Amino acid sequence: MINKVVKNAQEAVSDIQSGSVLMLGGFGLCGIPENCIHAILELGIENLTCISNNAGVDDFGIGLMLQKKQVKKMVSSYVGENAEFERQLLSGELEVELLPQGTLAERIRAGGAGIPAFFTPAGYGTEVAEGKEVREFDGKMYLMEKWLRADFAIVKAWKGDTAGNLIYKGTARNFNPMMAAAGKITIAEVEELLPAGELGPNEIHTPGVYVQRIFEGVGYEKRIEKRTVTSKN
Amino acid sequence: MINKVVKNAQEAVSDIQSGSVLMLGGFGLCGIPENCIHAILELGIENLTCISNNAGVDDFGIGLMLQKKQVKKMVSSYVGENAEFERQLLSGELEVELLPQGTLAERIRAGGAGIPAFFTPAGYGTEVAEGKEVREFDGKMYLMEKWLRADFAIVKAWKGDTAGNLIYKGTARNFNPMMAAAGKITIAEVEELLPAGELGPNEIHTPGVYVQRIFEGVGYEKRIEKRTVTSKN
Amino acid sequence: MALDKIGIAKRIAQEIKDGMYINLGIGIPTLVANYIPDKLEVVLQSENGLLGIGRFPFEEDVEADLINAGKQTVSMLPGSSLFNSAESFGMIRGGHIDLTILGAMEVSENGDIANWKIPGKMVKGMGGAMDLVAAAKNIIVAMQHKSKSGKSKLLPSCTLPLTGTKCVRKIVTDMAVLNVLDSGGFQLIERAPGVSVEEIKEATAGKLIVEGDIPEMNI
Amino acid sequence: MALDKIGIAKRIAQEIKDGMYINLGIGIPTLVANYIPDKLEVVLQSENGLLGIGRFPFEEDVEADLINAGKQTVSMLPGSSLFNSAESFGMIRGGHIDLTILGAMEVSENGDIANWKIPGKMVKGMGGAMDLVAAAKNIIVAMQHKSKSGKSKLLPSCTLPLTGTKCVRKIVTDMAVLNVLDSGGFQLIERAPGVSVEEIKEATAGKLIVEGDIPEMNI
Repeated sequence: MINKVVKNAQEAVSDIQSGSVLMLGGFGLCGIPENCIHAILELGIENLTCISNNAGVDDFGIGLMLQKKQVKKMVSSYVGENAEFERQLLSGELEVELLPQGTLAERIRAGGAGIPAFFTPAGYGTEVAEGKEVREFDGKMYLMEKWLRADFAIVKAWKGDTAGNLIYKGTARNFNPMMAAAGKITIAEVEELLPAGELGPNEIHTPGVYVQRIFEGVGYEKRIEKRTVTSKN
Repeated sequence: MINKVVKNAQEAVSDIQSGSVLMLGGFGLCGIPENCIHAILELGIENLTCISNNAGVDDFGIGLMLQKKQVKKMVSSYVGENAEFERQLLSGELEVELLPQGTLAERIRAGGAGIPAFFTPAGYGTEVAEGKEVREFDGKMYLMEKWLRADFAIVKAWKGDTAGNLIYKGTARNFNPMMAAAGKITIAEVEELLPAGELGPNEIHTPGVYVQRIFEGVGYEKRIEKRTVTSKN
Repeated sequence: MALDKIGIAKRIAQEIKDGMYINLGIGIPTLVANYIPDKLEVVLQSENGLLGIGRFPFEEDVEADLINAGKQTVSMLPGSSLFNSAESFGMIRGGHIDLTILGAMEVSENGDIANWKIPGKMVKGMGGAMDLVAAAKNIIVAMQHKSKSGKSKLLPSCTLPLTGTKCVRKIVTDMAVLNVLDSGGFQLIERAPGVSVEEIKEATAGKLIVEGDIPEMNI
Repeated sequence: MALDKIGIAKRIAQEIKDGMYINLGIGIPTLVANYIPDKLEVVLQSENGLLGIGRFPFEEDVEADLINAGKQTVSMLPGSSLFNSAESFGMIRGGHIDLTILGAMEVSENGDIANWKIPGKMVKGMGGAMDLVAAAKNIIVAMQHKSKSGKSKLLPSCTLPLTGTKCVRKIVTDMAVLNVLDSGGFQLIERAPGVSVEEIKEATAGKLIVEGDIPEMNI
């Protein structure tokens, strides 16, 4: 099996250039590629376009890249919970393109699957429709949306193998599988890296063909945004 | 959890009417809903449109429905290996629409996912493109293809639970998951039916929301079309 | 007396039927889960990739990798399933979710909804709301009848940027339950306990349709 | 002497590079797998949902639920993965497969390919061939240089219904290896052992480009 292993996050992200288009997996802070984000902070690159459902919080996730002014443009569905983001946006330092979450997910899926455009009802009749082709099918109105692809897709999985196969955990799956397929170069960081053959072929969420580089991450914080619990009795 | 269990194939297919549009999972004879096909043979219905990658063989799978003259039209990507099919087609009794396999898979996926149309390069410049809208994206030519949906989607899985969650085995997965999402009524037959909670949530291929009826099938033959083996030394 | 948030949630819970798959938005809609009768089997979907949302976890079971769309830690139930965001919105867009309950800033008498953006204020984004309202078979809005400044939120047409058009079927407010008619207009169905039809008329800027006696809600 | 099928397969195996993901069509292409040098790590994709096709299984390991696209029973390898047909063709359409090797009835000098339908004969269907030729980055055709009736299969333009347009990059026949040039024409690269340029010219109806000495294949 083709071996995709690199040493660590530093090696994995080393050739990302200023001006690159990145996809970063995760929903909120759940399932984000923590190791790669920290390595990108050290790279001194800027003018990045980041396609990610959210923009992290002030001091974690993509929020850290915003603090370092590495991001020129965010493509997201929801960017609350981030004061620095708001400051940069209002000051004009940061550009943001907001998309319906399902449209974002499907555009990325289309990018990986070689579908240049598709029709969705989401956003019809709203400002999201501005400049987009509108068409009726079976009596309902739809917008044409185009694929999204990236120079680098950076994803986080639970388990991975040396062939690049990935299994995600819980709701940390979210955007990661579609992004893995939509990157020219896809970098996967995993909590546990196993020899090829240790993952059940029937349980793999992302087949290794989509992954160019894989490494076992270290020191996962996995910060929780809203810890809600049920107290016993 | 919502309970989707029905007693058997007879109960599951009892309300399928003549003239219905059916999707039937499987690739070749691998992963086909054997129990439901046999139950449909007993229904005495006809004029069915069957969307299925293949049309079975003379004496197994959809081939049996063809023998009974229950099928008006097949929508498939490959229909070899079936003499009765050929006879009915040449005599004009049977209509067939041939589609590229990936286009078939994606049209079904689109049907389940609420995407009325999408663009694919497959078939551009061929007779498959006749009557279809052609458009250029990034210098390459694509065809617009529309979703496929069915009155009844009939799928076969390995394991299932009472909530309708499904896990397929090996390459018997093929078209089954997309079809499960594209039926107004989806019927799943499984080799092993378990209580809800017995399948790992992270390993489920088809979430139960897509399945309206589920039952444990009996007497699976799982016929092999081409038994190829490696002899030991 | 107008309902509080819990009252609105309780009234909406009465709309839920056995066997429904439901997506609950953030805020009042999330509260609805607490008042679904035990005898009903329903499944809650979280658009970040979970079908079968359970209660909040016990402290020792909290998992960072298991959250709902409001980013709260949750648990799973026997029969829960996990999937990616494209599958999740395929489920939504494909009409597999029976009921969507969400909040709104404004609803128009033809069923338009505005709930994501106020010009001049920081925009956080629409999240999954546009997908949900464009696709769900049945959309119930949970909101206050009037804004904090006392303006009606049930309007002839929305003044804020839209989230979706002609999609809201029912509205439950602190004052009333109303159907949005296909032909246009808010049809008054029920009054909150002690709230008069006159008060509701006054609080409704859009076309209000009142036919016959309007019963009080039974909560 | 013209190559037999095994010879064609052996010559095509020389085109395979380390790290490639490859889809092999039915017929001669399937034979190629037997001649890939052991030192190369490549992965074979089967469009019915398997990445990492292993050898045919031992008799006692035969599983009806594990077949390749030619419906033959196969085995898996350490690192294999399984997926559905939409994912499989997403993989193909999205350009994730590096090399596609398939058979043809005709190839034109601009790279068009016809391999699925003969008017007047029973049509079995295109299967995955149209998706593969529309999307693969690199397409090699394995075929006989002439049909059984002695007609050239390398033509100015195809006479049979097309499978795809301007997509074939290389052709390996029993007589020769040829590149299909972007500007049009079959560029002769190698001759089968003992086959002369004259014989190849005679067997090629389309524009044949011969520059300098044409070496014999080294199989």
